[in-house]
Amino acid sequence: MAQIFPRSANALARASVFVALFLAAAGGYALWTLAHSGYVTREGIILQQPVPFSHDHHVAQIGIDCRYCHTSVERAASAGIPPTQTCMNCHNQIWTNAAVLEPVRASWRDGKPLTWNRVNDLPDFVYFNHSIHVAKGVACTTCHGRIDKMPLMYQGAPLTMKWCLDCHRDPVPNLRPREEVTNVLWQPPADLAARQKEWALANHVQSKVSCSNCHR
Amino acid sequence: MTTATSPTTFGIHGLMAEYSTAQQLLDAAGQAHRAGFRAMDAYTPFPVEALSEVICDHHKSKVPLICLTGGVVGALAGWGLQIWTSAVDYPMNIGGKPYNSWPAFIPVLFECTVLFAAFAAAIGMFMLNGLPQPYHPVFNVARFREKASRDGYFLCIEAQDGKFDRSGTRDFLLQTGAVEVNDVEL
Amino acid sequence: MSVAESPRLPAPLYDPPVIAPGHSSASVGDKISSVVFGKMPLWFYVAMAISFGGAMMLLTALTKLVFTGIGIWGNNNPVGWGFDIINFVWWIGIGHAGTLISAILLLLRQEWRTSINRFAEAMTLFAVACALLFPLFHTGRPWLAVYWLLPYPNTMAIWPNFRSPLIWDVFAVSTYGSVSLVFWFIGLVPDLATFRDRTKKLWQKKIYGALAMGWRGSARHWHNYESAYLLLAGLSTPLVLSVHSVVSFDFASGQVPGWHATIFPPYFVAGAVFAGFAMVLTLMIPLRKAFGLEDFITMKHMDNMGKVMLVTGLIVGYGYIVEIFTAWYSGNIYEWYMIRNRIFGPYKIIWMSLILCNVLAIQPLWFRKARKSIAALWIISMFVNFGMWFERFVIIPTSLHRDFLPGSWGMYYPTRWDFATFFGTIGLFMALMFLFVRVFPAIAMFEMKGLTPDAKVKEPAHG
Amino acid sequence: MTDLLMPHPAPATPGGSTTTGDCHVEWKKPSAAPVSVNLAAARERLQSRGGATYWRSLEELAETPEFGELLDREFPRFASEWPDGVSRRNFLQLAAASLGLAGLTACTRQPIEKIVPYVRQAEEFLPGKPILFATSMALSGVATGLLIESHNGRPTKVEGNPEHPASLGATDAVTQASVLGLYDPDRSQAISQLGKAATWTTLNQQLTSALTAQSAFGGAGLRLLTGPVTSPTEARLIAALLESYPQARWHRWDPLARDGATKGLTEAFGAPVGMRFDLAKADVVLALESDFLTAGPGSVRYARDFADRRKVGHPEGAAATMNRLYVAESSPTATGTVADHRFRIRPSQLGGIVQALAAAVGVAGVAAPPLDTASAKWVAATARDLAAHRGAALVVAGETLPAAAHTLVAAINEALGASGGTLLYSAPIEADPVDNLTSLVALLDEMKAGKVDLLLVSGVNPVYDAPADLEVAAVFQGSSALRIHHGLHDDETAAYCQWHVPATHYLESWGDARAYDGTVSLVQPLIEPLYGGKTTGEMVGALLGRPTDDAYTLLRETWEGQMGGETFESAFRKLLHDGMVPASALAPSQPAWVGASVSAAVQALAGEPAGGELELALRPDPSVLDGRFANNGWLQELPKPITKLTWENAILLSPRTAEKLGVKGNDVAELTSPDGRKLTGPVWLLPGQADGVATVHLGYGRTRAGKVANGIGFSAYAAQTLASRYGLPSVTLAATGDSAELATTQGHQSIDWMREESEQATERAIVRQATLSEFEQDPHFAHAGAHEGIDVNASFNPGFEYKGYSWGMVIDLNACNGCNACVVACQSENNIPVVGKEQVARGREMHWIRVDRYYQGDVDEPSAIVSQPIVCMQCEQAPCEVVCPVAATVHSTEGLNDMVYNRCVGTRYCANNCPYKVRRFNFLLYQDWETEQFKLQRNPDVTVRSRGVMEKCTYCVQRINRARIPADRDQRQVADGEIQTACQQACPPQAISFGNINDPAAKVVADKKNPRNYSLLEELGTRPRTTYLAMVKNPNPELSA
Repeated sequence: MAQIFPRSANALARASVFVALFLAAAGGYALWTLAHSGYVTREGIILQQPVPFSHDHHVAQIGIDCRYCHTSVERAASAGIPPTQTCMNCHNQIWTNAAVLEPVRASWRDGKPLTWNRVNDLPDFVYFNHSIHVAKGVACTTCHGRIDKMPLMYQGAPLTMKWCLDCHRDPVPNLRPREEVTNVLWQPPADLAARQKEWALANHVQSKVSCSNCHR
Repeated sequence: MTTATSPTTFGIHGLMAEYSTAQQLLDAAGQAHRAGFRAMDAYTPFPVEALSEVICDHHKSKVPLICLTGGVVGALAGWGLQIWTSAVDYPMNIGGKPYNSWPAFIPVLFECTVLFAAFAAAIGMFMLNGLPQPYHPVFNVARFREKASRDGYFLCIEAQDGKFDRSGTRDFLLQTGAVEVNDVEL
Repeated sequence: MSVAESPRLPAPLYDPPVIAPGHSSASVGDKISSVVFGKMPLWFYVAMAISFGGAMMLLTALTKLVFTGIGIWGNNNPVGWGFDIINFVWWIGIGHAGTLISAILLLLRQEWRTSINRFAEAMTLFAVACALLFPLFHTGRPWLAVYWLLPYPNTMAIWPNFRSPLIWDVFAVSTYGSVSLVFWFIGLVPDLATFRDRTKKLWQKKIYGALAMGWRGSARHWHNYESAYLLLAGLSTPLVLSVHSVVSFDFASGQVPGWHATIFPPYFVAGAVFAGFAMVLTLMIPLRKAFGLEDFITMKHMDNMGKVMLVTGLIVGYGYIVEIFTAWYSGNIYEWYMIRNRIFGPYKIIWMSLILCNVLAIQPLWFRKARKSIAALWIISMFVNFGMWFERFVIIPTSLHRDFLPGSWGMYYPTRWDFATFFGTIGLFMALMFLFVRVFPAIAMFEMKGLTPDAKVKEPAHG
Repeated sequence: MTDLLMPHPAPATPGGSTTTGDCHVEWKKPSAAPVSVNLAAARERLQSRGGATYWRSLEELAETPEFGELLDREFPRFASEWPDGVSRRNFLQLAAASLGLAGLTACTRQPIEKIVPYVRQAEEFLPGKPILFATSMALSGVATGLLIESHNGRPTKVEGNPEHPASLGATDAVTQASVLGLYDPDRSQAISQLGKAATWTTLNQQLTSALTAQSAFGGAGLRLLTGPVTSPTEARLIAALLESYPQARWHRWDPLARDGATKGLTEAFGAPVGMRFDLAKADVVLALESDFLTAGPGSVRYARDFADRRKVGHPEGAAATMNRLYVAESSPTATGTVADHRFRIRPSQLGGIVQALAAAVGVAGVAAPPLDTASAKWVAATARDLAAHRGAALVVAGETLPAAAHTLVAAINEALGASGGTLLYSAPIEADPVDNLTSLVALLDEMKAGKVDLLLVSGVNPVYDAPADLEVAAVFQGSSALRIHHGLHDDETAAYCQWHVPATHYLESWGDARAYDGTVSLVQPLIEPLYGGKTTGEMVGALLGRPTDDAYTLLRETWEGQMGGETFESAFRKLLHDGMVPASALAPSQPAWVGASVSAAVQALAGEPAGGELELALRPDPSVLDGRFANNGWLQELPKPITKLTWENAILLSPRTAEKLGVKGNDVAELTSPDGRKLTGPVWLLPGQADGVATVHLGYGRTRAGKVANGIGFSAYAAQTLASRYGLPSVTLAATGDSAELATTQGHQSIDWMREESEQATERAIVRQATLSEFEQDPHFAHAGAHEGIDVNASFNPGFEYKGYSWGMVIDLNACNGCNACVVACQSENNIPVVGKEQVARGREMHWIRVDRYYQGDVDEPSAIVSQPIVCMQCEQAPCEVVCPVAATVHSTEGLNDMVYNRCVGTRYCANNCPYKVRRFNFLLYQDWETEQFKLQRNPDVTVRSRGVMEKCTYCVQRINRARIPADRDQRQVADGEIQTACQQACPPQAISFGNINDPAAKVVADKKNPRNYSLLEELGTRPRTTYLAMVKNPNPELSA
């Protein structure tokens, strides 16, 4: 009886060591990418909605201000989802019998609310307050992305804790003048950095990284 | 004035001599060494320090150096990790303790040092020994397979040694008191 | 390592050999391999089955735990830790003998260690495995704890708190586990090679061969091997001391009266060695009988282990006294009340059992007669196994149940699930031990061979 | 494979099954052996639970935007991203997660959530912003003004109305808990006839025929049984009814009614009078068997006025401020714990004591009866002290005293010149006050005589809570009358009526009622009635043939009648907005004294039986009162003052008496009255209890109250008779040989334990206190001796600076009376689950505030009993934070000890290391995830914690943020008092102050400067943000000597 292992076993044995190392690394990388992918964060994912509402159309083309529909954004934690009423303000004059708007008219007729799928959804243990962010000069687009370029609504940012913290640690680079907050077409001035420092002072912008700022 | 010759010159890995006691093996190895053989190896079921010294030509092992390196790397890694996470990346007021609570970081620092050092030593040892190496010519010798790890004491002079020559070396080995000398096929 | 010196030492009064006379390199190897390659007696399989049953009970208990919650245990407010952490510390303690015997005794050139170190190391690994279950499963949300306690980059941008003794634990225990594993495996390699060559079955040859990684027992191998082995021993020595010190920090760095004590590290380490040796004896005595290993595990070993137990036991006993003294001397009303509560409080029976097992029961070991009696040693070792468990009970629930504010005092009563989990880990431990004995050399053959006359060589004259 | 169905709250009948209303539900106890179900089964059970109507009403509700918003993330589902233990499938996901994806991230894919916006949205509505509405809650007819916090149309929290005289912004425990009563899933949900669902219309058809029959002979067979009525609207309607049916009769029944006082005062003044106290004016107060600070009408206001006289700052002037309280009581009460002198006395001795006092203060025609030396000395000293403070002294007689004693006490108060000062007489607040017992007996007699054809029982439950010898059940059974029961639950009485009509909870009702001082308070609904339901007014309306007029119409009528005019609309709006009618308190008057009454009273008292070996005292339970709140989980789990018992009642005995009778704590014993009535229940040893008195609390042993209350405790009404409504002068007690485990949060059921506990508390100076004179000598007594010259805060660490806001709290132990209002307030504000008796017994109650109770002196005869509320101290150097391996509890920049539930993995190390033991762990899935009603109650601003996470007091961080964010938005500082923690807001004596300790003007800073201020366990160097004001007692030198 000869040797237990063929000569090739040596190569195999050594190779297997490196393969194992490689697999471990690859696995780690895969998980990392997955965790940051839209699959997990939902960034950039379009959800089916009862009505194919186009922010692109309403904001970019018609130029309706965010606050026309999201009325409570400056006063409350929730920006507010417009009641059917708001839609009907216009749509009882224009597109009055467009097929796509039937659910809206139905809702108005029977007083049954529309049921949307939430696009920007934070976990329930996170308490986000729109009003304070707006008051400090954080623009809608900073977190929601260029909604004026969204024919169908999708989540414009990862909305992970890390992403929140990046800004909470150093808010200044994300600031605007308060009055420009809802302006999707805002053009930053040349001396942006310098101005942002002024705005930060003016609006008492502080870095807030205490747990209880968001978790209660 | 030894000129290295490729193993294939003789078509064998080398010559394997078997001795009945560790003592004989040790003496034989000594003689071989004195005779100028270097590309040789001795095989025993248990460590024989003196033998290793002869075979390894009184060189010190490199394992300690590798181990030390591992330890230093581990220490730095452990320390760096803690300082960076606790004081740089996300400093938090935890029970009023300073961000860099270095005394609290000592245990983990220590554990990392030991961990890295130990693995370095182990991995280093295997690498220096060229393991894993499940196939090796010496296993071609039947006697070796059955006795080497039990109570066989073997000395193998390899063909690549400059002074090696198939018949001469065989005679040399026999005359060192080998019970039996076998060719080691490649 | 040459052992030519031993005769030159003054002969001790009572000094049986570490290996019975008449053994050769061959006989040692054959005898020890025969344990694995020989046929196992029926009792072995019965015992194996029973322990496996225990392991299954553990599985059931843990599943139940994960689905239902910690509430199935007796833990409550104020006693947040009960059996879970008691068992953790107990197992870790047991897990200390292995490395201590292999490493420290190696450095101290205590030859008698060779026949028991392999076994003790295996015991260490399995004890640590059992211990590790508890820190994980005692958490309310183990499915998160399992990775949130590790520092890894994540989308929450948040890290573990390195000021917490529990994180020290994670590092200490896992380091200890992995280093012990490496140490144990490296020790195994040459013996696996022996098995590779001994066994007749090809599939066994392949498995052992693969594990032996082509070990040839070459002098060059031995050269690096010895050096690496020594280094690992050197590293393990401070490690083993650090591990139980860190475990003791879980308590020592807490506020609770009865925890917040500076003597904890040394006192825990001594306790660990104490417990470890006790467990080695408990297991070794039946094993050596069952497999007829009296030649390798001689009265010398029994005697020495008895002595180690006595010494460490006395250190532990001293620890108890110091605790009481400092509590009284400090004039700290909380500390002093804690001591009084231990001795006279609702859990006084546990404290008394502790003193009985850990202090009184070991006193016979002063006498050679006791150390020579296998029965006596085994009984004492059992006492210590229990005693060390009681010690952890006294430290954990008894301290917690009455701390600073009398209004928050409470009682702790374990539930059947606490016991199921505890006995379950014992089942798992035994099952692993049996498996180990069945497939691996329970005694380091190459080291034993080193003790046989065959290994005695004269230094060669250099030329 | 999980205990999905953790009952909320847990039943005390382990594994038992209880029938509630028309639905039959199997219950499992929350224990180590939970039920294993799959989701389908769970859903089935859920449906079987409520019955069809309940689901219909819920679906209707689901159509409303309010409910829609609920589905929105507005309402927090889980503290963990994993719905812990919902289904096997989840577990696999979770296992997969921890192995795979979870390896790198904590985020996991959440289910897609829905948004359901309004169709038409009210102008002032801001999503997620709570709105406050003024309303009031009537208890035994007497109203307390409230402000209710409403989230998207869901009332979630009860607060006091600061404008309302009976509240001044505070509330008591039962009021706090009342919001849970609204969402009680066991409330009856449909009109039923003989147990089958019926309709309002069919009921009214029957009524009309019955009434037409009645109208023939002036309604001679028409009877109305209600509780005491102060509501102008109800009074008006009932008057109208009695007018149109002159022969009809209106009967009253209420176990809590203060008949003794009513009768006694009627004797004294010849006509019924209303009586209230002004404790702000009282320097010396004597309470006889009265818990007037925490029970009865006006108690919230009394507690406030009383405490204001004890919040002393610097010694100068302290003597002038501080009042003195004497309490003579048989069983320790919250009021007893704040007394300067507490005298343990047997109920049978009270008569003598009252006479002796009367004699001592010089009431003509009263001779001092012979007293034992101790009592004599005590009475003499007390009387002297009272007399010395003529005009500023007050004697308060408990409702359990016989009428004659009340007459004499009135006489004593006259002699002390109390009337017009510390005590105000007025017209009675109750419409047509009667003696409830007599009234009920009259009704029953007529029923027996077959004179009753049509009986409406509204909001009372005599079958359960009337004296046993009246055998109400039997009488109802035997009566041929058409009996209609109207109430919140399909209860014991409903079972003996052909018809049952669900009542509206006060949070669903329109109505009005008078407060303790007569102030008319408006009741307006916060939510559409969950299950339909009628108010008492509407029921009477139906009898008046107006079945379709709703409560709102009836209420408007009343006030239109009162105010009239074209300005009515706006005026009425204002009433509803304010929640009360301004200056409607009844004017104080000085009724004329009936001379003969005193001698009559003395004779009556002479007739009182002497006390035997062992007396039985029957008292309303401190938590569930007479049993009307028995189905309220919060109140059941509320540790009762002093005893710290939860979930049941017991036979309370003093250690000495128990020893004498040869029983131990937890022994089950049987009390036997001379006429052979028996009570069987567990014995509880209660230091501070008078020797020779067995006190038993009413309100337990319910059979048809609901899943919570059914079958827990034993009903003490079984021993109640006409003659002995409040107890028996002589009973015998014998152990049955069994023993029972009682669930207590302190004391651990052993007298030795209590002794050790109290000794240690004293040795450790946990509660620091001094007498007034000591305080005057050494204002800093609270720090005397404690580590002199040592800086307990010395540290190697530089420590952190807290600029900007820095929150802190001070609790004044001199004001706290241990009434538990804070505990319930905290529970309802912070979504704290109820865990059930078995878990409490294991020491796993979840309350974020606990009120520790310590005895002083020997537990056999404690010299005093003190209460100490313990909240999270928010230590600046928090031991809990350092040991958390995952940084789930860390410090905020404002000095809060943040607890991050979603990061917590539950090692419980923090709880172990907390010296104050304020942390609470979710050992099991305690939250009820499935009962829709309870979801409606939860506070959306507080994460609902799930299994396996730690929780604790957060200083109501959600309230801090609610105030701080708008302030920050308007770039201003949060003003002092803008933030009130739930406990602080509810606290009747206002013992808690909270605010920014960096704001020199803040009240909390002033309190921290108070020399009485000390921190608990300061020597541990934890630097607590919560500190305490040490107690100062004001003993009578004559007695303390």
